[in-house]
Amino acid sequence: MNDVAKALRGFVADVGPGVALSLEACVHCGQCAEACQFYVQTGDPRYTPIHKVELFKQSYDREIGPFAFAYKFFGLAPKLTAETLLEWQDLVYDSCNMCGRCSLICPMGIDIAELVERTRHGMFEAGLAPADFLGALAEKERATGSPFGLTSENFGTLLHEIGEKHGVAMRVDEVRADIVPTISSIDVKTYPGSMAAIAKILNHVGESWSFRTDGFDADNVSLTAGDRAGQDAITKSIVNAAIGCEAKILVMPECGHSYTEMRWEAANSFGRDLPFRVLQITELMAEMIQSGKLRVKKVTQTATYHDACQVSRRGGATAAPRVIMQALGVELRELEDAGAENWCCGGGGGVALIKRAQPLRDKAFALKQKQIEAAGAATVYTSCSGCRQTLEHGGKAAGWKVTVASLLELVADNLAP
Amino acid sequence: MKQYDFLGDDLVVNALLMEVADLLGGLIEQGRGGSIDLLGLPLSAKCMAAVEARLGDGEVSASLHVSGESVVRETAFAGVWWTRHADEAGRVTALLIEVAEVPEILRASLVDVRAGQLRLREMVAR
Amino acid sequence: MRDETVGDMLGRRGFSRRGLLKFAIAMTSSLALPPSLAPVMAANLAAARRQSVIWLSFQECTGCLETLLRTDSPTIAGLIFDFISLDYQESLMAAAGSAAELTLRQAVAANAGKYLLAIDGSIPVADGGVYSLTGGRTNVSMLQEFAPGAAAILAIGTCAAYGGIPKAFPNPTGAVGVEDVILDKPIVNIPGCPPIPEVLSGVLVYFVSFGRLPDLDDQKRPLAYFGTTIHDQCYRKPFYDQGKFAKSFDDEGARQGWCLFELGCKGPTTHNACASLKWNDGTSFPIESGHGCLGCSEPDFWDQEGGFYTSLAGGTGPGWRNAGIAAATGVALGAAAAIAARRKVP
Amino acid sequence: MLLSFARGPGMQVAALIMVVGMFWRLAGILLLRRRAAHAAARNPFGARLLGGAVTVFTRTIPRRTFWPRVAPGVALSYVFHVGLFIILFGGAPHILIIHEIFGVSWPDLPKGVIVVASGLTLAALIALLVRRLTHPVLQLLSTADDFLSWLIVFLPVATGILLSGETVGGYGTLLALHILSVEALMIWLPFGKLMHVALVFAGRGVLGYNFARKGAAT
Repeated sequence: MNDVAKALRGFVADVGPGVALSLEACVHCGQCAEACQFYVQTGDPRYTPIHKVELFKQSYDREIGPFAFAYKFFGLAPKLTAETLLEWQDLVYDSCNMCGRCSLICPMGIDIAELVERTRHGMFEAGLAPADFLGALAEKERATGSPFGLTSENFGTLLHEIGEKHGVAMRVDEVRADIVPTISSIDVKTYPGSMAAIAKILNHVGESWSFRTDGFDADNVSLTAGDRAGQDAITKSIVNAAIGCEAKILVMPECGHSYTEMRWEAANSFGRDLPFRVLQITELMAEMIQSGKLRVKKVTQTATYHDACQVSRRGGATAAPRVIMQALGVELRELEDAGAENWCCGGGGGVALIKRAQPLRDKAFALKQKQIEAAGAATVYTSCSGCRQTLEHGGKAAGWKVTVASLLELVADNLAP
Repeated sequence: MKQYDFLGDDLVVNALLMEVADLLGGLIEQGRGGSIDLLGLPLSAKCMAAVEARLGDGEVSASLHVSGESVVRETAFAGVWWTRHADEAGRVTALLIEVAEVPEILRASLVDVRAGQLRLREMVAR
Repeated sequence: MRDETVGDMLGRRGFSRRGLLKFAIAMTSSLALPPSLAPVMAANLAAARRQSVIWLSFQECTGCLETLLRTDSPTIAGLIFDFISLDYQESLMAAAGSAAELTLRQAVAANAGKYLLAIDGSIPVADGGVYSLTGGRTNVSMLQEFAPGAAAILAIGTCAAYGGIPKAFPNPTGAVGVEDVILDKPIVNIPGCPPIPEVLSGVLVYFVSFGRLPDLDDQKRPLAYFGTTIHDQCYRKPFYDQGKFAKSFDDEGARQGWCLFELGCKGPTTHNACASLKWNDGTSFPIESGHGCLGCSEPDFWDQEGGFYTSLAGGTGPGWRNAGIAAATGVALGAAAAIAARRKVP
Repeated sequence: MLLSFARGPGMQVAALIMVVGMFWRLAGILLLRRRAAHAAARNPFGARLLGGAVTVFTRTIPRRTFWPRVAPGVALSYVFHVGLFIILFGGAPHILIIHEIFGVSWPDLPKGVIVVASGLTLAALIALLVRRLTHPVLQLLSTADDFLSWLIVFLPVATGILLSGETVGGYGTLLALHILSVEALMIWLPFGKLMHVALVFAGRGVLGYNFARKGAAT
């Protein structure tokens, strides 16, 4: 089966009524472009969100749409070719964070971000996920369960090293644990402190918890690369790990797409309700603060907060970080368009892992930078390591004075007895 | 024809009176005036009455009794005549503004004159 | 008598030239001709020979003839019969049978090439035209025999013009109008069921005065009388413009004389002079007496979509049952497409 | 002749094709294999339905933050859509047809309002075409369907205006052309972009329901 056929198979993989409706409803009004940071910052019409899924739409029309026979017989939509697939590669990957801002403006109610995610299925099957980093990382993840090839044992020893380094008792592979936290692969390399922070907090509130080395990396690079099989495999390993120790709560780390995958997709690909709740780390902390289980000290500080698109706009967990910051006594200066309408940091959806997408990322970051500086706060907190890393890199390049910090670590550093 | 009430009756009336003035010009320069067939124009009753009032009355008013009643009336402007023909049932068959020294209808036709002469002679001969 | 001019004949009957001029003035106004033509028309009429008219009645109801004769008072229009010599008319002439036949032959021979052939009633052509015979001869053969010698043909009434009611579905007799049989003669259609008398006299006077038919529209109807629609001339048009419509035949709107558009009036699509010339010597016309126009002067008026009481705006949809079947068909096709699609998904 | 075809067989065929087409397309969409959603919903079923229903209306107006960038396009589009609805549901002849088909009727708007609305609608349509031909994003996105659908909406509006003014060609011909152009629209509707007359409500409803399920802003 050549690449084009594979791409077709990928495109039509699981098109249900909802996706079909989205593919049929577009009236080419062009409003989605006005919501997309890559079009807004570059003015290049190719970055119009709905245009990014054109190949997916054409394949749908020709293969499984209601008038598929007519489209094919009369050639009403062009046949998929290797050239067009390649031509669309940078549109489907480099220039789309799947942040869903376009899905908020579309007057026809089309979830364009969802369509891009499904378009990537076809692209990946045709081997067109950008090799330098994203593609390679996805392959490594499918092979070893972690994009950086971290095996279970290495992860176990790493946890204990971090525990000793930060003076925190690490619980690993406990037979039974109510709360099972997971990590983002970025933390392993760049922000080990956040792993210590989770342990510190959970020890502090005295919950029975444990990392599971048989299912720990929730980042799911496969999802952003479009590798449905890899995505399901990673998710299954984490879910089984949590089931293995009869967890009540599976905690997603400071990360965007892990939440979308585990909270809203895992059960569907699993085919049945999950026997445990899935919470993003900010949701867990907010819940524990509101229940009085977790008390924090006051930090007199003004700061602003960058919402991770997948957690806030796509995931509906905008309130949790506010609860936490209020408890911490942070004077929060909200960004313009904070919460559901926020501009994406430009690094999400695997774009941060595409080398050649750097110029595009910088343009998106410039928009974010202007917003954060307009908020006039010295620090910007976020609950996604991807955003954190993107903002830091962008800030460094732009000689930025604003410090980027993790809300999780702020809580861990200000626990009250 | 549509009723042009909304056009403002005075606009229509003035236009008609201008045309009558032009026809008078023709009568003066070439000796040939002309007629305006009011029934053929989309005039409202109000408009028709306004034209008639504006033209006013003159010194001559003739009524004819031939296949119904007809009235030929000189208006306040010499040479401008207001003619109304009706049939035996009293229905208006023609309504004209005629610009002429004398409307043709008033003139006795030579054919009728010859016939009249014959009858006169016969009457006298008896 | 034959070569006497109309003028002489009128003179003999004590009808003055002034009377003739008044008649001409009335006719030029009715024919929407410039008033200056009246004296010319009067002079031509006076000098003209009486125009021979051969009237053949085919598949008709005599309604057209009735309307021309049924004038309660001898109006000017009635004078028309003084300008023409109606040499053959089965209903009016005293002669009958072979005597009538002889008269017809003589008239045709005497006025070859000059007589006007007036037809009322449609011409059945099915089964060789056997459905309407006069003296054992089919109407279509008579028409074909007498048409060549005519100067022009007057198709009087919707039947003669377009086939009229006999042509209504299913048209068993294969009724057609004159223009469907005779293709090479000047024909003037004077539709209407029945037509307005003044229209016929206008056409005849024009022909007698100027020796040719008046200007005709694309359906060969005199423009002077059929140039505009009833709707354009209708005195209720202001109500139409203001959107004031009667909803039923005796509701408040109807009593106020509002527009009858919603009750199926076909005025907007019917060309005729009813709204201006009116009927029964100017008494009124259908709309003025509270009923919508039926469109009787238009071809196939009897088979109009939706009937006389469906408004022009409406129409006849497919009906709910058919719509249901269509919906089911649609779902079936959609299901087929969806099943085919499911098979393609691994 | 043309008019009786348009009002009779033409109307019936067009209506049937439209019904078949619409059900065909909707069935083709809705009968695809659906994967059950097992993720724990953040809102109960009622709230999700409400979320879906509300989105059908809220998505009519873009969120305030988008206004500066989409105002011209949206404004023009609404002048057209609102104008068209005023003509359609305010015009006396249209209400008459609706009454004949569905039996319901309501008072019509004064003719002046309809004339102004149709003028604006026509102007907006032309402006939208110019915009589609000149705006770089729209140039890239536009397909034959967009232009054919534009024309097929433009013709009824144009012939409708000519008809209401009873300008050229006489009432009968204009009415026939108007009805025929509407029938062309009915025939094309299910197969092209005009299907959004149904898909827009389904699309917004499904998105609203799914986003409400996640507690996400709709």
